[in-house]
Amino acid sequence: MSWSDLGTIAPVVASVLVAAAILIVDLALPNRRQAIIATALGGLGIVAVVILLQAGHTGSAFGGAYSLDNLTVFLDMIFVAIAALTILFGVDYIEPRGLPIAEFAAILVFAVTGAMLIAGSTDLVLLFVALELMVLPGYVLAGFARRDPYSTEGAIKYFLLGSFSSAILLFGLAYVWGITGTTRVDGVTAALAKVAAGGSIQPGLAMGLAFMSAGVAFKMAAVPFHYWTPDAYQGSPTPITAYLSVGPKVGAFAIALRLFVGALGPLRADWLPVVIVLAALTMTLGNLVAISQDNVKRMLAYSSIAHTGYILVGLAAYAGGQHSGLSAILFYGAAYTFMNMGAFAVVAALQRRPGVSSQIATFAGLGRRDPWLGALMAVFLLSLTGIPPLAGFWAKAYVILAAVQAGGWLTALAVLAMVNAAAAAFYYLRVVVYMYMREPADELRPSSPGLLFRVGLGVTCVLTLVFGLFPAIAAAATNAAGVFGG
Amino acid sequence: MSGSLDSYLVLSGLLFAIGTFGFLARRNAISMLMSIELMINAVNLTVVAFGAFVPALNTHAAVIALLVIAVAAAEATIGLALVMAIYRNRKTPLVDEYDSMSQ
Amino acid sequence: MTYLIPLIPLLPLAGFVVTGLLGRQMGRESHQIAVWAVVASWLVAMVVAFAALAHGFGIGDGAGITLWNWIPALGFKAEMGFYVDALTGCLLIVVTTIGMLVHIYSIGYMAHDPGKWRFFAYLNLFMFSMLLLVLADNFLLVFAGWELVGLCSYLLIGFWYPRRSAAEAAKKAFLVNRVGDMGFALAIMAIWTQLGTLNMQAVFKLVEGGGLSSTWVAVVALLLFCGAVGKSAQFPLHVWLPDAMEGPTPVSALIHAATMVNAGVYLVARCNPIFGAAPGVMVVVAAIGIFTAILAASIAFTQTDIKRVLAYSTLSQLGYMFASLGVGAWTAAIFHLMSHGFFKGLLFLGSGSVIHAVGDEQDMRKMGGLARKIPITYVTMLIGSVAIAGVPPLAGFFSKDEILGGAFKSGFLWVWAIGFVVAGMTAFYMFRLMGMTFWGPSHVDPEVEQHIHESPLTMTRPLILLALPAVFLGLLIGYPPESGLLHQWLAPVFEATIAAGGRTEAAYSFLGIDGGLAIVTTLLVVTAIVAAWRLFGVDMPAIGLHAEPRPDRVREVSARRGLDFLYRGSSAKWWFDDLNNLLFVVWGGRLAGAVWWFDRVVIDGTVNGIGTVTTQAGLGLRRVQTGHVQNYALGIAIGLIAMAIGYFLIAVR
Amino acid sequence: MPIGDSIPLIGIRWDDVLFVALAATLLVSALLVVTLRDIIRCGLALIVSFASLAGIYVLLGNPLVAATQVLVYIGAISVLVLFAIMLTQTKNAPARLVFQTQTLAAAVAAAVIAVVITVAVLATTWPSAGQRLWTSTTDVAHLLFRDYVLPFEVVSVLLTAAVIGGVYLARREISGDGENR
Amino acid sequence: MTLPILSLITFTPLVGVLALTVIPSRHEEIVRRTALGFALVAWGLSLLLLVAFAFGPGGFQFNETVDWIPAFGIQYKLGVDGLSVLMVVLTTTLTWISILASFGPIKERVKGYMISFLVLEVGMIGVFIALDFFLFYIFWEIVLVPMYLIIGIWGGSNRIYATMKFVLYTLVGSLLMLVAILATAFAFQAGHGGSWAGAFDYGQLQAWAAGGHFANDLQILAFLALFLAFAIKVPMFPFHTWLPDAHTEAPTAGSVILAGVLLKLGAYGLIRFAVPLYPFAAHTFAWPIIVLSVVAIVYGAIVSIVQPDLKRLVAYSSVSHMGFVTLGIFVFSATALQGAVLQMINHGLITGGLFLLVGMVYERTHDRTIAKMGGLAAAMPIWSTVFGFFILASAGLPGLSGFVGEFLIFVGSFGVAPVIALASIVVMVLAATYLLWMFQRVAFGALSDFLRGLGGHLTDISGTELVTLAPLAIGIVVLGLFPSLVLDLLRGPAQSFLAAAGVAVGG
Repeated sequence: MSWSDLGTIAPVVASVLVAAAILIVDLALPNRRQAIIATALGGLGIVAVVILLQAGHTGSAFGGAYSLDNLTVFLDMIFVAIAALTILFGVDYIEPRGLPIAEFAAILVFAVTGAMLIAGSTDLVLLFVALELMVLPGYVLAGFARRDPYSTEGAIKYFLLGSFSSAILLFGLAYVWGITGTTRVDGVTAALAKVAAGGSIQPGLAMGLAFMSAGVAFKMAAVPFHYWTPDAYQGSPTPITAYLSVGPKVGAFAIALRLFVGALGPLRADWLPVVIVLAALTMTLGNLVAISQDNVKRMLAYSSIAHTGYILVGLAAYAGGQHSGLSAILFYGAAYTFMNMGAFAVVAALQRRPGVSSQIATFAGLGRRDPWLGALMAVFLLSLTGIPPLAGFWAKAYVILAAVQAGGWLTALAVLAMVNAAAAAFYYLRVVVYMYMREPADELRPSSPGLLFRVGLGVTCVLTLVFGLFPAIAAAATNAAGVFGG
Repeated sequence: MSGSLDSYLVLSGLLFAIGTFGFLARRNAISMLMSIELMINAVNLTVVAFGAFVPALNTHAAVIALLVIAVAAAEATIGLALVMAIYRNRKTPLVDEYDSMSQ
Repeated sequence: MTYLIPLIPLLPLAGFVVTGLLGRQMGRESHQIAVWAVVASWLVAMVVAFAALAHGFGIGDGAGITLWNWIPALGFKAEMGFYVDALTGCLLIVVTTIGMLVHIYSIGYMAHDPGKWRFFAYLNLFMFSMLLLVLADNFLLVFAGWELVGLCSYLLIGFWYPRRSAAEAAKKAFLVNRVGDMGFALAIMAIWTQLGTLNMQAVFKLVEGGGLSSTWVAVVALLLFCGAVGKSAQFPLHVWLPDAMEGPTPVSALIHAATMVNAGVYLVARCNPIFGAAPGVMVVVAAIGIFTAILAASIAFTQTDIKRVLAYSTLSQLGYMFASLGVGAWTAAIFHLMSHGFFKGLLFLGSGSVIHAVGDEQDMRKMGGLARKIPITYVTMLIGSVAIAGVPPLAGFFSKDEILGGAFKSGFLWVWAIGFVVAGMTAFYMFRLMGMTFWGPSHVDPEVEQHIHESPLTMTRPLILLALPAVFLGLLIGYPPESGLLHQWLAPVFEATIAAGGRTEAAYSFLGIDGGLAIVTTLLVVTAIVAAWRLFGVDMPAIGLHAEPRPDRVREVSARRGLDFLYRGSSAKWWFDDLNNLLFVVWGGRLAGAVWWFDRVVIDGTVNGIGTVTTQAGLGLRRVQTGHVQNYALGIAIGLIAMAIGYFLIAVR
Repeated sequence: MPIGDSIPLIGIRWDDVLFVALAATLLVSALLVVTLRDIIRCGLALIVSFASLAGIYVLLGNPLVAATQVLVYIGAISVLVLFAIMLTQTKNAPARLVFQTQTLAAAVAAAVIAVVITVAVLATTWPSAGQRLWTSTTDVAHLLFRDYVLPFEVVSVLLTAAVIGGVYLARREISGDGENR
Repeated sequence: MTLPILSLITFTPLVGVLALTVIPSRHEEIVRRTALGFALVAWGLSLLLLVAFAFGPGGFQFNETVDWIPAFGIQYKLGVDGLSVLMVVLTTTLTWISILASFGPIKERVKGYMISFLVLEVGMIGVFIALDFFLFYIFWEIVLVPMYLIIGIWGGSNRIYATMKFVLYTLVGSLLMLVAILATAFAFQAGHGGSWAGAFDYGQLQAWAAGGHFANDLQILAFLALFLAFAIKVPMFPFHTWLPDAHTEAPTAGSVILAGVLLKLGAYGLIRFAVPLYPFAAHTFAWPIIVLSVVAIVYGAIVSIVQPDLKRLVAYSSVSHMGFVTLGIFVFSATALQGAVLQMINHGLITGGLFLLVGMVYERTHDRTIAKMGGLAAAMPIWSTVFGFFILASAGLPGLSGFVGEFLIFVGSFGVAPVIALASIVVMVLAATYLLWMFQRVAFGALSDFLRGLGGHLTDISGTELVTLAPLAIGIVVLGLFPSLVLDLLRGPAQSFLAAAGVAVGG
């Protein structure tokens, strides 16, 4: 370890310090929520600055366990943004329910620290440990409303299944390690390149890959490893659902990028069929079940499963030989982050007063009751549907472009994705129908969210629009970030 | 027998399977937690076995095993805390009674 | 002179526009502009017509004027242009003269109708359309006029739109016409694709030069004839014309007797080079024509509505004309067209006067003995009846005689034979009409009877004016037979076709076959008239004729075995309306209903079915999400096993 | 110590005997963990299996891991588990029905997984040295603080986070409505 | 630098949207007038475009090109040929008419409505002038949302079903089209050594297609995807069932735009993209499409006959009329193509007018059931006269524009195969049947009990309403007598269409 190593992982260090600072402020200044929020947001701002200072630089630290490249910077920025947005949305929700903000913010920052570590990990052990750092606080967050039976139920389901899958993933990692003889990604790549050249995969390696794939598929909520998603999302406090729907998911795709694209890259022709099947199953099941949901949170949970499927199309395109699939994944991840968080945030805004359900009936007449909130929700939903010129459209377009370029089975997959997207319009637009085309059952007062909340909504909305109107800007970043590893 | 990597790996595999069975079959949250511990121990056994037989992995195996044990401890902490929390709400540790959200 | 031609249709068009837009505001005087527009048009038309006749314009050397390039598409061209030759001239005379008289007549007839302005606007529009049809120099423009006269017919039949039957009849007329129009439209397409032009003179030149294969000539001729059949109400598209009598009587006179229904005859005559080159089709034309003639005459026997009798009579006479065209007696057909236009116009206007007099009653069984009460109407109608019956030397005699003679001499003996019978039938039913209406005891409602009065001068003057040509036209232009004025006029139009047909017209021989036929026919006509007198009565003190009607005898005759079927068939119009009703209204309606069912249940059902299946699949799949965490874990375990097997398969690949 | 490598007369190696004994203990106790009716006994069986696993680690020449196993698993985790059991066992808790309705399916799935692993292991040629190697604790320490220092630090953060989260979740609330935050 | 008139036309309504967002929604009258004002400005600009457009030469004029996403060669590229100009003018005309026609009927959420309409106009104009395949797609999708809202918020009782059906149907097609667009661009890119430059540029794609460089199997798949998208929009049998529902439930102005412009988007797409870019596939599928078109023509007419609802009847008649358009496109004849475009315009004018007229009755009676009507000729004489006029135009009366378009298609297809004309010409009778029968039941006869019950509400049409109808009626008459106004503009586009479509024939 050296100072330069510390410089390379500076964002992570800064992030840990932010978490510590929050806890210290909480101890030093009890009952001063503004101070805690200011610390959290200010700290995240500093972290962002630190990340941006790294932009353009590359390097590795700790003997190659951690590498700094454009991908790291890009993902780190997304994670910081996720954390900041979650705090912006969370305060207004957490407070009325008498839950502690400091713990909320600190645990969240810990989780995001894990995610940021994943982004830079080029070592299997670090990857696993970082993953655990990301998901363990996630379990706590899911159960954060600990007096709420739904929250704790969702959390324990999430936890049990998550640990189960962690064990599976770990088992797979152990075998890959045992066969390749190294934990470093580049070492694994080198070893597997020999395997790929030699042409035969040992059964032990195949089993390891299978366990590993299953574990990663679980984290990204791909079918048939998705079961935890609806219950965990529905049970969690809504702003935390917003976080869970993007943070761990983008994190899981970061693992996929580092692990499958990085380490397992030489074997990509072998895991391609698996990804194709997963993608097809995931988007189809996600959409089909989402159609029949009456609870918006749960519907969005299934929709997030479907989006996993679309992102997997990008991964498949990469495996099919199109490097542009990687930037497509990143673009999708970024676009998805903002539009999906925005959508959950609107749900959270409605649920600001305790006791308001996330049933679709709650949205009846929202467009008239609260025009701004309605319009924002419409923007997010249309973006999720994939209507231009919004972020979601370009996200889909890039993924599809990559898949079409790859050709063969992937073209069929692209067509399936588009058919799915059309079916998805049904349930997204159903919410719009309720907002604009139905009268509310009982007149709810406009829920005028607080300033922070509005800032958060504004940011997500503006980003959704900017990504849509000027995709070239974001695409430049994703293209750069898509080149990593080797 | 004890000098063959295979026997340890098979042993760990059996342990993993037993853990899986417990996780799938037991109703009690703590039982499931214990099953997961069995599975993680199976992984550790694998790691240590690899270390014991593959020279290049020898030292690494111990480090990895230690880290895994630590992670497992953290996981157990969270898990047991969650069990306590939900027990307070539901007054039962039986997981199959936690089904207020489904479909 | 050519610059005058566009004025002929444009004057009525201007009248239509002005009357249509301002008529409502003009109130009682709303007819003025319309009538004057037609009078002006008539004046111009007369100048143009006589110029054309005097110059003897024939194919290709008529007076033409092109206004603008109407449809200048890539690969298609149709111009807005007019062309006048002798045939046009004849038609112009008939159309504008009768049109003008009907306009004048309508001033009185429609005086008290609140929709008078509308009526005159429509009449003007009709004049424009009819003149467009007659004057057009290309097929597409003819078609335009063709459709527009159909529209006017629709508007005028349905003029009293609150009356359900009027609205029905109007629609029926339009639709049946459109069936024929399909053929016309296809003919135009065929002409364009085969010849690359639609200019009629150019087409005729090309056809005469053999530019069209015999198959295509036949196809084009047949398709054109389809259009003619629709417009001129020939079998099997004859069903609309009797119903068209729902319109005001001047309309019946103008459109449904004297002008529009002649359009089909005009079209065939105009296209004589095409038809002349398709002898097979000519036989069809003759057959359809003569069949319609006898069919309609047989129905006219038993109808009791005065206008319907005249309508069937019109059908019958139009059948004559087609028969004449079919046998190659072109000039005779035009001759009959002209004379029929005048006397049938006269008869219709007369019947309008009668209806007017008896308080809008059209059932002849509720008339009788009107001769003395409305003398001018009576006398003019009598002249008309004699003319149509074919009694020499009135107009009808000459024209009909030429047709029958033409058929006989060109070897179409069967046409002649049927035509001969129809001549007798015509005389019979016309005098049946006269008897039931004007002679014998009155059956008029006593209350109405007190108010019976002769029509105003605006109505009777046209009757008198029309009676003159009904009497003298034959002598004027049809004598001597087959070489009279009309023949000289029209010779340039038809001579080429006749020559191409290989038949030179034998000179008319008074003492030969022609005279013999005329005498035989006249004898038959007279016999039929007398028979009608015996059955339906007559009362002409001036020449000492008197016979009481014998309704008992009529009943007895019509009840005879063999005849009772004919009687029932005739009065039921040979069930054509019922057949049409069954075919098109009942079965057609069912078909449309079935198609709609298909649309809702099968096509839309499939669409909704996909939606339902999707939703159901979603509902089914969501059951997997049981809420029990161990179920989820089992699912994951199974997924894990599947994935392991998958990777094994990949590994051993 | 002058004890032979193998049992006299029978010729079976001592460490084989030891391995079989430990492995049998491990599997049996693990099976008891997942099958016993009384959850406290399950916990105790878990301790036994942990202990036998530690024995195997020793057999594999890795006493450091074995020691950690004893300290962390038996010393900390198992005790934690037992406490949790005690806390969540109400007197009238249903003692019957320890198993899910899907026990049979679970057994089949577990058996298939066992077969999959076994087959894969046996069918694979491992880069094995063919003999057990002794792990030097010093080397482990060096490696841990050289190559693995970042994961090590991360694990410490992880434990911190876990403790904070665990405390938050498990903390008994002061009053009915908890803190006034 | 020349005036970017195309961008001006396209984004004038967008400026209007921004202006509307500033105006508080309680000032409904100001909102209405502002929207109308901007629509009229766009209209004026489009007329200016028509005047400035150079007749004669083929190719695109007023081109504007700005790089948008250079990484993929996606451009903001606009340009018009005669076809586009006509469609733009049709769009701007119908838009202001629709907005004006909504003054009375739309009383709720006026601001949102007007915003939707102006956004809709942006999308529609954009579709017609985009010369970048991707930009075209974007505008294509933009159209969807405002229409979805217009039907869904201001529509009739079953509006939600209708609007969802409309959106899902359209999306299924358009998303597959996206795949096809990307596949095409990729094929182009692969053929240019991996350079994306021009991969979405219409001109370059077309030139590449003209060179026969697109592989046949790509053509087949891409064409099918595009065809599905466009066929749904047109709509062609059997993808038409969204149309009756959408029309029936949409507010009057929505129906006008839907029939007047939205259906044209599909036909335009076929002419501009589907055929010229994939000539081989277009020829391969020409006959099946011709058959479908003829089926649509006849089928739509037959189903129209038995419709009990006025709007539904007009909607099904659209299926029949638009069948002519697809027929005209796929017989690959200059005559028929010109007829098809003329028919597109005619259909916009005529059916737009019919929907306006039906809407006027609905405003007064709150009912559209034909069976409840009767005797309107006496109660609303001017309305009935105008209605009759539009009905006759729809029935293809010579002298009015509908006739010319249909006839050109007939002639063109007769030249290709007489059997097509023979099969489809029955519509002359069928159209007259459903139109006149409907007219008879609505206008003729005695005033129905239902209408009598309305008493004084049954007023004849107002001056404003007449203003909305007048331009359409004038257009119908003028184009009927002087179709050359349109046909001359179409010479170039028709020739280049045939040249592009002829590639596969030549080799």
